[in-house]
This record gives sequence, C-alpha cells and structure tokens, in this order.
Amino acid sequence: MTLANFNAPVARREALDSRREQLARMMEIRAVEERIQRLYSEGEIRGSTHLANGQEAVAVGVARATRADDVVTCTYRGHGHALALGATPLQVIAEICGRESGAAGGVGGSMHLMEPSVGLLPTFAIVGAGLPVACGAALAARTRGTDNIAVAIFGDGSTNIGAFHESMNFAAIRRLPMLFVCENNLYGEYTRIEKSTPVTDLAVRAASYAMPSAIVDGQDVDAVAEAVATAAARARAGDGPTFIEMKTYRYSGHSRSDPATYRPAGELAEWQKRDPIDILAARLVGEGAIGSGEVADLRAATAAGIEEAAQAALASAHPSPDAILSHVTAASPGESNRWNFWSKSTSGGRPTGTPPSATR
Amino acid sequence: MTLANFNAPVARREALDSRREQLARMMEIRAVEERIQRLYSEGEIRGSTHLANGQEAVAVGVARATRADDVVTCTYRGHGHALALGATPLQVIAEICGRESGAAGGVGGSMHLMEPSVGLLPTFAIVGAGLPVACGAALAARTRGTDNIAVAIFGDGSTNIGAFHESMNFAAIRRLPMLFVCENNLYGEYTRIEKSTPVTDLAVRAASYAMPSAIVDGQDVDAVAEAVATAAARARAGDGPTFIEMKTYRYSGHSRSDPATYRPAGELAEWQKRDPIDILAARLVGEGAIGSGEVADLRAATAAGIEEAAQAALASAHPSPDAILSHVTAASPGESNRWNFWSKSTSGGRPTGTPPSATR
Amino acid sequence: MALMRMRQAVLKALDDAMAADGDVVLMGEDIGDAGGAFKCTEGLIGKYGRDRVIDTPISEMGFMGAAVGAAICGLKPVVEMMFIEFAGVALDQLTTEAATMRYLSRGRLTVPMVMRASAGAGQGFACQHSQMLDHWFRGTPGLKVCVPSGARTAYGLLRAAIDDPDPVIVLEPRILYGEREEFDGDPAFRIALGSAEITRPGRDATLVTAGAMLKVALAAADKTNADVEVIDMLSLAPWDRKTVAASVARTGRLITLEEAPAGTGWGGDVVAAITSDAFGALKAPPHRITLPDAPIPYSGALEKLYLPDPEYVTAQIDALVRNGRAPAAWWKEAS
Amino acid sequence: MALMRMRQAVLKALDDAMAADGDVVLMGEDIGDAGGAFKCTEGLIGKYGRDRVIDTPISEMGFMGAAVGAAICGLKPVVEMMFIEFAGVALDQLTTEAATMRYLSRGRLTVPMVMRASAGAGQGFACQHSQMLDHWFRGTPGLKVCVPSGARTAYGLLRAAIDDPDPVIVLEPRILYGEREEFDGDPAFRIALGSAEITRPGRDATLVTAGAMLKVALAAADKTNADVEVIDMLSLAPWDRKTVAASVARTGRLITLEEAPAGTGWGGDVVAAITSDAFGALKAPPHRITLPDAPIPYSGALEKLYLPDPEYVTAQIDALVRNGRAPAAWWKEAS
Ligand SMILES: Cc1ncc(C[n+]2csc(CCOP(=O)(O)OP(=O)(O)O)c2C)c(N)n1
Ligand SMILES: Cc1ncc(C[n+]2csc(CCOP(=O)(O)OP(=O)(O)O)c2C)c(N)n1
Ligand SMILES: [Mg+2]
Ligand SMILES: [Mg+2]
Repeated sequence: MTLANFNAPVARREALDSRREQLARMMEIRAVEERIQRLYSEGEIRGSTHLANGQEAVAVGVARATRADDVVTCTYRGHGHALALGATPLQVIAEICGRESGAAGGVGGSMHLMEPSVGLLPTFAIVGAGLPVACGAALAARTRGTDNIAVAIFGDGSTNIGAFHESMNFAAIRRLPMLFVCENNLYGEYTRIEKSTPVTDLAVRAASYAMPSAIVDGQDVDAVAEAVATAAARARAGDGPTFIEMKTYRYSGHSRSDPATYRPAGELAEWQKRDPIDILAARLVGEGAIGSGEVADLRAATAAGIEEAAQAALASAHPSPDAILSHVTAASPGESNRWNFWSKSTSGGRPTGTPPSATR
Repeated sequence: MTLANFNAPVARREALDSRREQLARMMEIRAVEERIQRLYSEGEIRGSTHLANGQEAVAVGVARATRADDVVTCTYRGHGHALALGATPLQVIAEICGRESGAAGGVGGSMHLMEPSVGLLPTFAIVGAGLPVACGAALAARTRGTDNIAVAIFGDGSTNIGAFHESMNFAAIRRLPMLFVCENNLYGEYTRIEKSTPVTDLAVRAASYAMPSAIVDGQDVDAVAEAVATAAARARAGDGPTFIEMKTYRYSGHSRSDPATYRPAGELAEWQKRDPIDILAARLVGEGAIGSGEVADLRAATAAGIEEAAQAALASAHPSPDAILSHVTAASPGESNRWNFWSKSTSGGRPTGTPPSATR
Repeated sequence: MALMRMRQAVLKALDDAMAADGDVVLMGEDIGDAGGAFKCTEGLIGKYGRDRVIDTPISEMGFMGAAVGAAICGLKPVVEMMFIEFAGVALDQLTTEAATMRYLSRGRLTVPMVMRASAGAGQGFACQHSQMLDHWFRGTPGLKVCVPSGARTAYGLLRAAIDDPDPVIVLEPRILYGEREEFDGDPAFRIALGSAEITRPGRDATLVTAGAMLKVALAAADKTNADVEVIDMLSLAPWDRKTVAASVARTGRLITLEEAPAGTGWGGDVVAAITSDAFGALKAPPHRITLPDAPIPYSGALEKLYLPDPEYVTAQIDALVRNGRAPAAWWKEAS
Repeated sequence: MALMRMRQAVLKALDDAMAADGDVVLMGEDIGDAGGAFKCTEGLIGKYGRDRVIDTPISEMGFMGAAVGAAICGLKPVVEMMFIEFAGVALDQLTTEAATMRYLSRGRLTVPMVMRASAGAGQGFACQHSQMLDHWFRGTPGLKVCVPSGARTAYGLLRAAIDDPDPVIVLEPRILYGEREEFDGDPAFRIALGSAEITRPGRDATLVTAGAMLKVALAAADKTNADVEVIDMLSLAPWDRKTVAASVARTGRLITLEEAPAGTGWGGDVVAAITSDAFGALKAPPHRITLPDAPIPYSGALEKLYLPDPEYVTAQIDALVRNGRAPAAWWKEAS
C-alpha cells in the first residue's frame, strides 16, 4: 500500500509556496477533520480524537513560513498541522484508524501523529510537554551550527501549565532559535478562557521573559505566515525566540462527540463569518490567482481525494502483532531507522540509504 | 527542658508591635544565623543549612504586618522567618541540631522548620512547592469564611519554576486572599539572577496574571511592613492577591560553607552599607524610640540570649528512637495533636486541651 | 438491588460525602460546569456551588498543591486527575509534600485529601493515557493507594478514602466507568483501606488481582479445571497481607494478575512477602501474570493482544496447577 | 592503581565522554561556573564552553524536556539532577515523553540522554533529600536505571549510559561521592547496562544489593559465619536475572538488601522472579532487608538507626542460614 510517493511529505511542504496549494491544503484539512468526525461516529476510531477545523489558517500559515528541516512540536490537536507540514492524508487518517500505514504505524493514534521528514515530532498528548522539547530541538540546532529553528505549537489553556513558563524563560535566557505559537481558540476543553486565565491577550505573558511577541489574526493565513516568517528570520539570525498569539477558533467541540453546548449562542456562527478558507478563497479570487468558479471545484476535488484516502486507510492492514514489542529500546525488534536531523551528508535530513518512513 | 513558655510563639509574634522588639528581633535573627554558621563548622549540623543574614527586614516586616493566625509557607532559607513569626531561638537551633526540643522534634532539620501556632507550615525544601500550598491555605480560609490570609515566601530563582506560574495564575483567577512575597536576593544558589532570568524586576511577572504588584526596599523593615499591610488588607477585603518583590541580599553564601566567591568584588560591602539592622537602629534612634547607647546593649543582650539558647539546644536530648516510626500516618504511634486552624472554639487556632507543640 | 454504573457510584460517593461534611471540596479540570471528563461530578456544582466544586486551570502541580494546603487548613479536598499520567507533572506535591507533612510536623499538620484518577488500558487511549501507574505512589511512606473493581467497591473505597485522615490515591479503572453492578448505594457502606476481598473461594490456587483485571481473573477461574480462589486486592498500599497469606496457606499456589509490566507491578512485593509468609505451604513457585515490557499500543487489534484475556490466564493457571510450572509469558515465546 | 573518589570518577567519565564525542552536552543547575553542587562537573565549562555545559534556571521540567528534544535532534545530553527528589517536578518528560519516543516513532526518533542524580541517605539531608526513588523509573518500558557503588562502577556505568542509544537514569549514591576506591581510569572501561557483578563469591546464601548498601553487605558478609555471595546489582532496570538466578541455584538462599521501604524497593520483583527461576533450589524463603515504612529522619542518631548496618544485616543472614527463617525487621519487633 504505497499511495504516498517517496518524497511526498517534503514535496507537499514545498508545494505550499503556491497560493492555490495553500487554499487546497486548508480545504484538505477541513475535509480530513470532517471525515474523521464521521469515522469516529462509524466506530473506526478508538480513544479520543481532537479536531482543528476552523484553525486551518494557523496550520498552513506556520507550515508555509517555515522550512521542512525545521522542527515542530504540537499537541493532540495536530491533524491539521501534520497535513500542513506535509504528512499525507493517508498517513493521518490511517494512524487515527490504527493502521500500519499510519504515521506511527498504528501504535500511536490520533494524539501521536508525526512525520520526521518534515520536522514534526510525535504530537504531544500531555499539555505543555511539547514546549521544553522544542527548546531542546532549538538548542541542538544552535549547538550543531545549523540555521534551523524549532516551533512549539500549543493552545491557550496550555499557557497555564508550568512547562510553558519554564520553556519561555529557558528559551529567552538562552536566546534560542525558536517560535512559541499559541493557538488561542478561546477554550481549554470545556472551559472558556476567562474562567481559567486572568488575561485576555496571552501575548502579554511574553513580557515576563522580555520576549518579543505578536498578536495575529489566526483566521488569515497571510497574516499568520507573515508573523511567523518575521519571527523565524529573527530566530535564524540569532536574535532569539518570539511568542505569537494566534486568535482563532475551533468549530468542533474539544474532542470526540463533545457537542460544545458550553459555548455562548451565536459564537460559532460569528467566527464562521470569518472562515479562514473563505477568507483566503476570496482573496485569491480577488488577486486573480484562482477563478471564482474554481473554488467549489477545488473543494469538491479535495473532498474526493480525502474520501479516497479514507477508503485506502480503512482497507489497509492492521499492524502486525510484532509491533507490540518492537522499538521499545534499541535492543527491541524493529529495523533501525533513526532520523538524522540536519545530517550533513543528505538533503532534507534523511540519512543515506534509509528508507523514509512515509512510504510504508 | 522548657525554656519557651506556653504561649511563647504567639506572644513573640504579638510583641512585634513594639518598635524596639522589631529591632531586637532582627538582631536575634542575625545572631542565630551567625551562631548556626559556627555550629555548622563545629560539626553540630548535618546535611545542609541556608542562612538569611542580610534579609532580616523582610522576615520581621512580613511577620509584623500579618497576624499569628494567618498561614505562611516559606523555604529552606527560613530560619529568619521562623524566628520573626514567633518560633523561639531554642526551637530553631535545636531543630537544626536535630534535637527533640526542635521545631520538628529533630526529624526535620534546617530545611523543615515550622510552628503552626503562628501559622508557619513546615518550610519547603523543594523550590516552588510552598506556593501552591499557600494557595490552598488561602482557599481554605475563604471557603471556611475567615478573614485569614496566606503568605507564600520564596526566592528570585523560584520564579523560574512551573509551580510559581501555576500558583500565580490560580490565585489570580480565584482572587485568593494571599500574598506572594518574593525575596529577590539576586542569587539562586551560585547563579546571579541575570544568568537565569531575562527580567530584572520580577514584579513585571505579575502582569501575566493581571495581579497587582509592588517593588519594595527589602532592607527597610518599615517599607516591607507597609507594603505587606496594604496587600494584606486588600486580600482580607476580598480583593485578591498581590505580588511583592523585596529587593534584598544574603550576606552569606547559598548554604553551608559556600564562600560565595562568585559574587562580584564589592557587592557584599555595598549592600552592607544598607544593613537592615543599622537602618532600623538609626531610625529608632532618630525617632527617640531608643537611646543611641542602647543599640549596642541590645545587640549584646541578644547575642547572649542566643548563646544561651544554643547551649540549651546542644544540652537537650536527641529524639527517642520511637520518633522514627511515629506520625507517618494516623495509624502510627504518636499522640494525635492536629493543629486546627481557625477553629471557632479556641483562640489563636489552638484546639482546646491540646498541648501546644512549642512547649516540648 | 439496583444496577449502578461505576461512574454513578463515584458520583454518589462524592455527593454523599459532600452532603455529610461541609469540609469536603472538589478540585479538578472541567469537573464543575462540565461535570467531569468522565461525568463523575455531574450536577455537583449546581448542588454545592463554585466554592466547593472548583474548576481549575490546566495546572496540575498548582491545584494538587492547593489541595495539600487546603487539607492542612481544615478542608477535605478530593482532586480529580483526569488521566493518571497527568500526575507526572504534579508528583512532587503528593509524594514529597503531602506524604511527609504529618511526619515532619509530628502529627500537627495533616493532609486529609484524596486524589482520584482515571487509569488503565483497554479503550485505545494509547500509551500516554492508558497506564495504571500505581508504582509512582505505592509504598511511599504516608500515602495510601486503592483501586476499585466496580460500582460497589468504587463507592466503598472512595468514601473510606475521604474519611481517611491521610492522603489517599484512588485509581479508578476508566474502562469500568460504564459497567453496571449490583449495589444498593447504602451511604454507610465503606471498604476499609488495606483490606482485600475474597471474591471467589477456591482450593487449588490463589489468584490475586485488582481493578479491571478482576473480571478477567473471574472469567479465567470459571474456565479452568482448577478450583481457583480469586482475591480482589482493592488496596495496593497498604495491602492485605493477612488475607493473601492465609489463602495461599490453604491453596499452596499463588498467582498474581497485574495490569502493569513486571518491573512496575505490585505483584513483586506481594509475591516476595507471601513467599516468606507461606514458604512451607507452597506447592509451586509463585507466578506473576503481567503486561509485557512495552508501551500500550493504540491499535485495537494490538491492545487486545497486549492485555491478558481469560484464555491466556486460564492456560497459565492450568499449567501451574497441573505441572507445577507456568509457561513463559507469550512475548517471551514470541521473541 | 590510583585511588579515586567517586566524584572524580564521575567527572572523568563526563570529561572523557565529552572529549570523545562532540555531541555530548551537559545540562543542570550550577553545573557550569560553579562546577556542580557536588563538584562532579568542575572545570568542564572552561574546557568545553557554555554551549556544551549549560547552566539552567531552576526549571527541572523545562531542562529535562530540553534534553529530550536535544537528544532527538542529535545531541547526547547528560542532565544533572542535583537531588533525585527534584525529578518529582519533571517526571513527565522522562517517564512519559522520553520513554515512549522510540516506540511511538517506530524507531525514527530516539532519545540518547542520561539523567544522573545524586540519591540516597546517610548524611542528614532529611526526608525530602535522601531517597533513592528508583521506583519512579524502574520498570517503565523504554527506560534504564543503574546505580554505581563506587568510583570504578560510577565510571563504567556512566560511560555505558552515555553510549546507550536510549534514555538512562544513573542514581549516584551521594554518600559515596567522597569515597575513594582503586580505579585506573581506563577510558575504555564500561559496565554493560543490565549486568550485575559478583563482588564476593560464597556458597551459603546470595546477598543481592546495590549502591551504598554494597559496603554494608560486604561488611556483613565478613562478619557472618555463613559463606555469603554478594552481588552488586549495578543495573536495576533491566536487571541481571541470569547472574542472580545462577547464584541462588548454587547457594539455595536469596537475601536482598535494599535502600528503600519494601513497597518501593527493587527486591520484590527480584525475589518474585528468582523464586520462580530457582524454586526447586531454595533451602529457605527468600528474604528482603529494607528500610522501614517511614520517611528518613534528619537527626543523626535516628538516621543511623533507620539505615541497616552490618550488625543488623549479619543477624538477619545468620538466622536465615541457621534457622531457615530470618527474624522480623527491627521495627516490627519494636512496634
Ligand atoms: C498535563 C495535562 N493536563 C490535562 C490534560 C487534558 N487535556 C487535554 S486537552 C486539554 C485542553 C487544552 O486546552 P488548550 O491548551 O487551549 O488547547 P486546545 O485543546 O484548545 O487546542 C486538557 C485539559 C492533558 N492532556 N495534559
Ligand atoms: C525543585 C528544586 N530544584 C532545585 C533545588 C535546589 N535548590 C535549593 S535552593 C536553590 C536556589 C533557590 O534560589 P532562590 O529561589 O533565589 O532562593 P534563595 O536560596 O536565594 O533564598 C536551588 C536551586 C530544589 N531544592 N528544588
Ligand atoms: Mg484552546
Ligand atoms: Mg535568591
């Protein structure tokens, strides 16, 4: 089962240079999330799953403004980021359905997507845990003399956990080449931000670390990309980390079948008026980058592609029982295929001769 | 061995209303710390011990501006606070020498002083651990309908640990009746603040929680007391927590025999020019509250009293072997003598009929 | 007698305890307005108000410590830890602060708090949301740990935990929340911490287990030809050495069924202690049935293989009773 | 052969590893300019610079996680945890993140990091700075745990830990830092993780121990009339089941001497496994010598009573070998 080609994730990342692909990728994320919601209802998904529809502009904006050999840590709400960074719909859907062709071979599930070839570490299921790890990636980049950066992506609720504070401080004091990207979608689980957090703009928290910060319209992919590009350039130049607050919104509930009845009436509708896909579509039509009739076609084509990926995922094999005991330590069964970030000898960080995982 | 009388700690706390006693208490703290340093050299102290000479004004200022039935959490650098709050020199020195007459019966040592009758919980040996506990005490005070407050005391270095952040946020969002008192003595162990912390004034960190803050001259006991009194009144009135940064300095090294060679030349001398005891002594002489000749006498008398306490501590019994297995759980051996904070039936929180621990 | 789901029993225990004692307060993420991620606190905020049902920020170290402080100062906090793994960001407050408070203060300051957490595998929450992790707490002087196996024991243990004057950790097998069991809901019902129950008497072997594994043990006991006594540990610390030792003295064989890899499971301590107590009575070497030394897989196909099922346990018991020796664990044969 | 203090051996191991491999970096509080709270990193910042010897803020979760990320991205971080108790504010990054990274990524992302921590009792650091706490890590799939017993083993284990492609925890008994031992400092010397050493051969009983207890065990072995084989575990996870089982098969008696209360000590798992492996050979019930179920007292007089000494261990061994049964622990008689 090799739907994705050899270089699919990196190629998909690089394709984001195209305006049209940016729009298509946002549509793809939306379609994947909607399909996953259905797969959940259909009983194909175990445990929990967290959708990010409504937040597509953040995912695509970050991916477009960073490089495939940068490192990204994000959370269980990571389907969109995985797709934007370059993981294929098959990898994502298959993982969430526990298939061997999934991004983690089916042992991780919805909360643990990853794709090393485009820098995505296994998404973090413990709130706050990805931030210190991103600091470490940034530290390694600097120590190893590359100009790579690390990007930590996390939610508004995560800014109340200790690891956030420790990471911001550590990154600031060591001027690490990294970005803190906070997706402020107004909710942490079922709790609205004002019930858990005494400040409205989380960007004010950067001042505790003398760290530059920005507040960005997270529904506008161009605004996201611009802010990320600026901060990334600063980080690469050795000028340290930046905190970027993306004001955004998740259309779905927190997880699984959460109907999100705790939201004030009309809030969702209000945000949907500024739908990130619509905003970009309108802009591209305005720019003449895409014909106005093409938007619906692109959407339909994307949906069809995702349906194909979903069917392929469901038709693909469950992991073999060997997977249970493999890759626990280096002494366990399982082919040794460590990803070498920034290895000098290869392009894109892939060590020579190692088959990329994306082809499973 | 009953040097301390029945109500000694509470009486000692209340005595701080007197200006003269404020000065005497600061001298007492200094003398105790100096004696402990010698006891350490003499081999009477095991493990580690952390002196707070130079920081006496913070201890006495906080104690004087709060009530004996408020709750205080502080750190291993807590000898001065224990004495200021009301624990007796014998309790403190004996504990540090591991004697049964010590504040923790000799099982705790230098890092774990306490005196419930004046609100001092066992001092915290884990950086940051006392802050959430103080939040809980404040929560209990409010839930139980008292006007008590909790005070968390901690160092500059502790503002970089996650528990600090989580506690500040929790206190702010619940408007807890409490104070965060940061003793910014410029060092966390052997590291100067600018090497670990990207901001100079830690008070700026309060803005992350929309919490009011103040920066106070920690060498001036009156400035300390005034800031604490203001914040305490606000907390008691239901107006929430305050962060107070006390600019201060420890004259000794971090612990034990640390010679503090990492300090820039002249820094200590510069701070000693603004010695908190000298500042108060001069002020009291100026006010006419004390004759200028009396200062030296008071100092000498204090030193003599401390020497007596030290001798008494050394002459007192080691804990009995029973202490090893007692008080592990309620089912363990050991008299049940739980301190009932704010119990309606007794004054000062001491439940009727329970012999106060301070008399051991 | 009515059937009750375990989550209902937990809710009733909290409700009854709060009604009986105004000092009992709840703390946790989304336990108030949302009623808890697993609906174990549903409706309580309406009944008892926001001062007693406290929705916290995502700050486990913060609110765990707040529970310690509140307990010292006269409340009886019951903290909900949504998944026990999250205690990994809050451990210090339980194992280092709460556990030593009574000791350090020579009995003057005590911490009557409870941390209840959902725990365990079987539902595809993957390796960071599926462990029991009792070993983080078990054996720490000053802490108690218990694990219910259904609605009745969930009620009895949780009420006992809230009554207890010291910190208690209750690990609620998440997979049992929706399971129903006969339980009359008697508000006076308690299960003494530290005491086990003989769930099924037998003469040939003693099968000691806990939590969600009880059901597997009982099914295996039904399947095997041997006459197996099944003991539900209920408390992992302290644990009921007397009951287990007496049983093994009768049966001569000890088997543990643990939802943990061997290196972290409670069975090591149990086997060592009982071997010492009942050495002369042992007809076969004690035997532990554990999870393999590997994280818990997400895939349903794999998780099913990963967890012991009644067939596997039956085969192990049969062999031990018949041959005096259990076969190697499946993963040892496999590798 | 020269005498070397354990702290010097640790320093030499770090120095040699850094010299040999530019990817090795150190992280921790006051390890740079100050040379470490226990002087195990003295001089290294001058030699290797601030990018490889990283003084961190007081943020254990932060820098532990940074070590995980740095390890994934090609460095080999060695984190110093000043006292192992401080891992209570950083546990998640080791047990939940580092331990599962290789598994979740199917071998693509690995975490070749070491956390070395000072641990253990005996010097009056009191109950929150004196524990071994190996049970927080031991048995967690994906993590290795080892404990040196002197300069030579500190060097051999730490070099092996740094070489290891997976996360390893090295618990250095603090009380041994100043102790001297013969060790030639051969930079090629390694002790394979997972292998124990027979420190003293004997025929009557196998006394298994680790860390600072080794000295007590050897002294007791000298005192007793029995001919005791002493095994230094060195690695607690994985542990050397083969060596211990073979020894017990010869001696017929197993005694563990653990610096932990029974509920948290490594001996339960060891006794259970060996009882299973060597059941037929056992002449007496296996016996564990542990700490009491109580926090560690500060007072020197009490801490001395609290910790097992050679006399106590000798009496336990003598009784087991002579009567086939060890006397109850001193605190059980006492209470
Ligand atoms: C340490 C920890 N605590 C609690 C949780 C449970 N949890 C999962 S998601 C979540 C909400 C996070 O909110 P936010 O950071 O705003 O991210 P969002 O889900 O909105 O993207 C919580 C509390 C967890 N996974 N880890
Ligand atoms: C969690 C934790 N990390 C590290 C330590 C070791 N330690 C003890 S005191 C200290 C420095 C604290 O500095 P600061 O907060 O400024 O307080 P000060 O000692 O100056 O009063 C450190 C790092 C500890 N006790 N707990
Ligand atoms: Mg959110
Ligand atoms: Mg300081």
